[in-house]
Amino acid sequence: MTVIFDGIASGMLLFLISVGLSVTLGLMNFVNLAHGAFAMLGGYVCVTLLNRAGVPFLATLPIAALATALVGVALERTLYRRLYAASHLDQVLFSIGLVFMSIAGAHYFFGAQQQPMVLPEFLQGQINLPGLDIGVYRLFLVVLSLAIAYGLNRLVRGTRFGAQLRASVDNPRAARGVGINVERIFTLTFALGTALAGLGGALGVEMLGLDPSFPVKYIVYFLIVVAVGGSGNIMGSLVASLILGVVDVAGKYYVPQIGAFVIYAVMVVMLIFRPQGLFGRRAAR
Amino acid sequence: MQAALTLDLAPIARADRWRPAELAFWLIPVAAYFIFPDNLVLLTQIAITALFCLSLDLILGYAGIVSLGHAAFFGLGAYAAGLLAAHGYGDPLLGLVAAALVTAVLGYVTSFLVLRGADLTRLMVTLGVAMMLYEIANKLTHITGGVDGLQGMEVLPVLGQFEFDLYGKTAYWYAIAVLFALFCVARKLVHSPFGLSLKGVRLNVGRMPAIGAPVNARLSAVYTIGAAYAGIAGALLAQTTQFVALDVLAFNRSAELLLILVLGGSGSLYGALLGTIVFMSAHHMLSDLNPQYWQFWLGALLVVIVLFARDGVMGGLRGGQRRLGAALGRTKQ
Amino acid sequence: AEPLKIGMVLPMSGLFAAYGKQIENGARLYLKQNGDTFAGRKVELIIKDDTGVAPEISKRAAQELVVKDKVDILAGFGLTPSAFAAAPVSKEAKRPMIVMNAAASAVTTKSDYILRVSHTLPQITAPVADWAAKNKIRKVYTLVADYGPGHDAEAQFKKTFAAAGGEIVGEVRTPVKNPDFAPFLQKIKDVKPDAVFLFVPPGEQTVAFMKGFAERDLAKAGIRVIATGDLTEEDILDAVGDNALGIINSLQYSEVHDSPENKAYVQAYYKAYPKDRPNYMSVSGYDGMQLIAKTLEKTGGDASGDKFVAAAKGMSWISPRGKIGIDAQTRDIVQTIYIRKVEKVAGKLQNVEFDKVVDLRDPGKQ
Amino acid sequence: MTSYALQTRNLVKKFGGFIATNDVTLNVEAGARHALIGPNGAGKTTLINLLTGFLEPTSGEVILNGDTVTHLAQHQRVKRGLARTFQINRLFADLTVLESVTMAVNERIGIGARFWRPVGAYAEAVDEAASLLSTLRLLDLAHEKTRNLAYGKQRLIEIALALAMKPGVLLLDEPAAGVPTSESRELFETIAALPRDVTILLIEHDMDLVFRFADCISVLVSGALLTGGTPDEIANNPKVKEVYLGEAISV
Amino acid sequence: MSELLKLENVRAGYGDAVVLEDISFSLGEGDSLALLGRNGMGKTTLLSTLMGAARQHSGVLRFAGEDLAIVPAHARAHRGLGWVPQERDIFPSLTVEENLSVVATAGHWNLQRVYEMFPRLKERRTNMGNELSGGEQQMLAIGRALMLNPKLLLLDEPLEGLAPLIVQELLSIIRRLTEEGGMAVILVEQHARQILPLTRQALVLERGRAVYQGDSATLRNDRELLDSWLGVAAH
Ligand SMILES: Nc1ncnc2c1ncn2[C@@H]1O[C@H](COP(=O)(O)OP(=O)(O)OP(=O)(O)O)[C@@H](O)[C@H]1O
Ligand SMILES: Nc1ncnc2c1ncn2[C@@H]1O[C@H](COP(=O)(O)OP(=O)(O)OP(=O)(O)O)[C@@H](O)[C@H]1O
Ligand SMILES: [Mg+2]
Ligand SMILES: [Mg+2]
Repeated sequence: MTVIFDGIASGMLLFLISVGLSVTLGLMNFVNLAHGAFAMLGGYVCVTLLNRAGVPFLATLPIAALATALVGVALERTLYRRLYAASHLDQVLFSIGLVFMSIAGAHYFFGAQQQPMVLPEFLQGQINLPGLDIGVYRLFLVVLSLAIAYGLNRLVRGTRFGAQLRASVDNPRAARGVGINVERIFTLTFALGTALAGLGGALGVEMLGLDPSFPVKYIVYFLIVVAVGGSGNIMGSLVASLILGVVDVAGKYYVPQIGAFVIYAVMVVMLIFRPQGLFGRRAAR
Repeated sequence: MQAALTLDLAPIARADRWRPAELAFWLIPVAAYFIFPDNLVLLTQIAITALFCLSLDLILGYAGIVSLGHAAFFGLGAYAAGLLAAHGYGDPLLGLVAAALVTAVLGYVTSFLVLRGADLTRLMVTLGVAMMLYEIANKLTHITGGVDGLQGMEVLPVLGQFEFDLYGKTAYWYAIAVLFALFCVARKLVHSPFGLSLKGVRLNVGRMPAIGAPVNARLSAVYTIGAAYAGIAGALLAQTTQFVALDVLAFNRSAELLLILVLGGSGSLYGALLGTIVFMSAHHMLSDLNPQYWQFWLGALLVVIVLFARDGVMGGLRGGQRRLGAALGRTKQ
Repeated sequence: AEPLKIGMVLPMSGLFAAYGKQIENGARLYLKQNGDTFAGRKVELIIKDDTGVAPEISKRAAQELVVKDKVDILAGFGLTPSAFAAAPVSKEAKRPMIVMNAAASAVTTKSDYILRVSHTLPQITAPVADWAAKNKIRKVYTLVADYGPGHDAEAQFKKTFAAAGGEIVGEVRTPVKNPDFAPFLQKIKDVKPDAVFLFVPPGEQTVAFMKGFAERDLAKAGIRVIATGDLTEEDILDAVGDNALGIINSLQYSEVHDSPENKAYVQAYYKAYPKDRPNYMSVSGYDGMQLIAKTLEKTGGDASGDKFVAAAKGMSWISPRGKIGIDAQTRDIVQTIYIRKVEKVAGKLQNVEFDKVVDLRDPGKQ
Repeated sequence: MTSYALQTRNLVKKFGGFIATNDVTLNVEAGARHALIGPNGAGKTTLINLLTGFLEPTSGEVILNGDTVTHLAQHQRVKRGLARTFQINRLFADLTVLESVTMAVNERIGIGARFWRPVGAYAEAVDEAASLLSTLRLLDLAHEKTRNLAYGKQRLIEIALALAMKPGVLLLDEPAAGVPTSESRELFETIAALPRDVTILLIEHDMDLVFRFADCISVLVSGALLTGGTPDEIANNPKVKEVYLGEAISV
Repeated sequence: MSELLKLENVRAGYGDAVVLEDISFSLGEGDSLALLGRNGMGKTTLLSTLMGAARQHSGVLRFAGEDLAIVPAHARAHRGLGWVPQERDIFPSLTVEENLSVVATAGHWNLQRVYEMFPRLKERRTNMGNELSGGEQQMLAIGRALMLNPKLLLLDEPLEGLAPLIVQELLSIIRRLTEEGGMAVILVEQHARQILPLTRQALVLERGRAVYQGDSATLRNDRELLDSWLGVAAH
């Protein structure tokens, strides 16, 4: 039981740190491999506020999201915007360039070492039920990610904003023609994506650690979630994260001999049977 | 057939002839040998990476299969050659052939995994395959030496004649010769009907079956060839460094390769070569200038190139050529 | 006299950038303290980044240092593969190669010109195993990362621990990139050993393990943590935080090692690098320079491979970590390994030494 | 007994719950000029996609020259002489016109996988492509990149690629769409000039063209065949007028 | 009829290329214009210029008294321009209904009225945009433009690919729109014969310049003009 819960929680962490990429890559169709760099920024904002300024942890979260979003918007306005029409490969090149810069930058400002992070008392420890030990922070992650998944899904599927966003991605010229302010939609969405990245980064420090190589270390995990979930599908990402988390944790518990193999094997098998991802739309471009 | 006579067929009939610029290009390695005699190891590794990049170009640039796991083949080739050399079969050419065969088999088998799915799916499937291979190599410590690397490689002289030396002269000419030979083969390939049909697949997969082309068979074929090329590149690295460690299979290697190819401009053989030269030289120089923070400048370089020289290095050069041509034309008038 | 060129191949960027920085810090500190002239030759340091785990870059760097920069001595080498890859260069060019961190036991066997001033993995594993068995830790569960060094640490620990009468009640190898230790910790909790022996890549893995350990209250269940000391070195300790308290480990150097040499060293270090904490890697860099200086004095400034190595063999000197020396047979380091416990000293987490194994040679070569 | 070039038996295609092709049994005689008409969304394009193997049917059979080909891959059906054009152009934007057509010829004569000699060395293929272009009056554009051509010309390339297959059965999906009236007539002259033994199945909403061209018309409504017959019969069929033609034709 | 749209000496194209030269005309509320010309003569470019999708090099473009040059592309739809692009440009990842409602503006035209006009769309309302037949896409594009309740509707070859019955219906709807609804219309078509009876004015483009500008009726009855510019007199 505890194993399952741990799996769920670890899946939710995966979801939280990759959902921002689901937004930029999945919804905006921009291969933003710099996602991890934004997450790292969120992490550093959180840690710095926490350790140097003594801001309470919960308060650092929105600030991390906001600060990251601001940087995101600034970059979107100046650089990203020029590449919406470029090929995916160009976007890869560009965003990896940003990743390199961010790594060196973080190294310069924060040093190469791990950042310390101490959670507030009420998020530490475990709740012990018979047969089930629930880590408080893990529970916190689960609740938060469900809320975020629900909210995002509503936003994308159920609102006019979501429809306008999808329209803008499908065909910006036609979208303008029917009165959609494509630039504004993209800026807002990018802000959303980077805010989520920042939030995920801040939440992830506790379990993933934080050092300058963060953006490349976890890039594979971000991509796995988005690919398996089906790009642009928030619920897909959620379910994919859950499956991967549970399979990964259970695999490590029961068959530790094959360890890291499991997550890749599961991914490949899932993608072979569902090349568009679990919830992939047929409308792949 | 009357009609054909009225049409100038030269553009298609002579598409594959060697241009003077190409011949000039291949003088670069010769010149480099004399200009940078102290950097032969770097130059050798550039040549090897160029071959590796060429192999990705065949599958990505020509057939449109994106891969984030091409190091799988590179690494397998390196281990194949490395293990042979560590077990007393140190002949370099034997190592290359063995690497090519082994990786071709793996390429053929895994090609069926990448036939389906869009870019992101292929990216992740190739990555998954490479990561699994990495894990296997890591597990089989008694065979591969794991992260510490493969011990005891003894590489014999090339053709029984040329010993690998400290200055890297033999290694350099060996790598350049292999690169050139395989480049010529690739060049033949892309100008052939097979190469044309690959372009067709990349430009419009949906149409190819409707003109009777078996798309999957073509993709499998080119993926296999690309794998063998990558395997040979890996074998070259193993033989010239006389060492193999797990990092030959690492994600970073695949990712960096993709960067290099995009930088050079995929879909052109020279793009692959130039991209490698530019990227690796920049990397080398920047990291010598600033061992700690060179990544910042390399990143900035990439960003600038994407923003201001869209079509990759090749595009930039071609654009420059055109502008130069135009300028010359104008002055003539 | 000609200047003395020392080429250092180090991970200055990437995952292991901290290694390179510490080693460089230590090396430069030595030059600063003792002057940059060895036996009349002015020392010139050339540093090349090998990004960590890219042996072909390490080899290339070493080769270029020899061929192009014409260095007299190679030094550095953060990780084992880069030392392995560069060894043939030292062998062929007959250049001394001072290994300052790579810890696989076999490294020094790859060229007759290799000298090591850091430690070997068996050397820092065996003492803690021995100590554990002799201090009422009967049942141990080993958890190591699933890669070469992990396997070596596991093997050495089991060997020494069993020889001293302990029992291994469980063992697991975790993926090298492993964001979540929950399942392993859960299993350990189920088995209830006296202690867990831990070896994972120093860094976020240590942090993550100890966080999970605390979250699951394994300490309350009576389970202790013993580890190699590189996991609790000063650079990482702050990131692990209070969760590290009580870890028993063994290593050659601690910031709070009690000796006048170390007091001076630590003071000078903080003065030169106020943002960093001195750790065992910085001391390796420092001692590497010290070895070169002392050896050159003996050879009268001659740094050619054979003479240098012959002079260095059997050399011993006082380092901030205590007395150390070079084994005349293996060219590997001989040093005292301390058993330490993580405690708070003046509000700062430190490894407090409470036991030691004196003049330990590399057990991996016996 | 007439021989049929193309037949379907009880062909059904469902998209989720929606039945796009409903139990269609269609016979196209060898050498026929057969038109398929019907309201928008009746399932005409879907039917062509089923015939060519672009889509898998939910049930039913497709028979080409007497052989069941229901589960053959697209390219294998092409090898058996079944070629098509697409309602919306599917061309090779970065290839020249000559390269595109040569590539198609290569595939037909089975040299598409040759990898040693250059394309230009197979003169028979290049010559054939050139002569096809000349028939379609496209020679002067032979070395133009496809993407630079006007829409009408691109429609012609679409047809050239199909003709390069030397098809026994040719399926045309609104070939004249987007081509101005004056040029669409030329286009149909070219098609009409194909050898009589080529069977043609045409989809078109321009009734002038349909009635001038076809000798047999089938009407598809809501996925099912409503009726079939000669142009006269169809033009005067009140049901067809009601659901499709309206006042379009006044024969 | 008060003036709705006015073009004075408009020059436009793509990037630096100039496709249209010196175009001037004006259109009142509820007015209608047939825009004719062979392939590649600049008809689509003219509509794109109005919508801000092509580049206006010089000249003046006024809509409802406002200079359009300073109105960004996306705001033009809100000023009252409704566009049915030649390529239909349906959004593939939106359902039929979302395609219609994504920018709906209050007014006469709403979902219900569009569905009444094209019952086919109502049947396919949950299909994704790329799961429609060619004709259905055309209907959807027209419906989408109407949902904006524009003052001026720009139709680029709207009859293409539609079944004859639908063509007849659509033509009568367009007539109703202008005559009863007071909506102005610019209609681009290859089938000049079918639309000239519907419109008041006509403009014929030849290589980006206006070669005929005036009454539709006059043009319709002038076989010679029709033949020389459009090659359609035979019909
Ligand atoms: N992938 C799909 N999923 C669901 N419905 C689909 C899909 N593809 C097509 N349809 C539906 O199937 C029906 C038939 O489409 P088809 O394209 O065959 O029509 P058509 O007869 O060619 O029409 P047109 O004359 O307008 O081109 C349409 O109503 C369309 O919406
Ligand atoms: N995006 C573009 N960039 C550059 N030139 C273009 C672009 N689109 C069209 N053109 C050119 O502008 C000219 C006018 O094209 P336009 O599409 O306006 O013609 P049209 O009259 O609508 O033709 P058709 O009847 O084929 O739709 C053509 O020569 C075309 O090649
Ligand atoms: Mg159709
Ligand atoms: Mg047009």
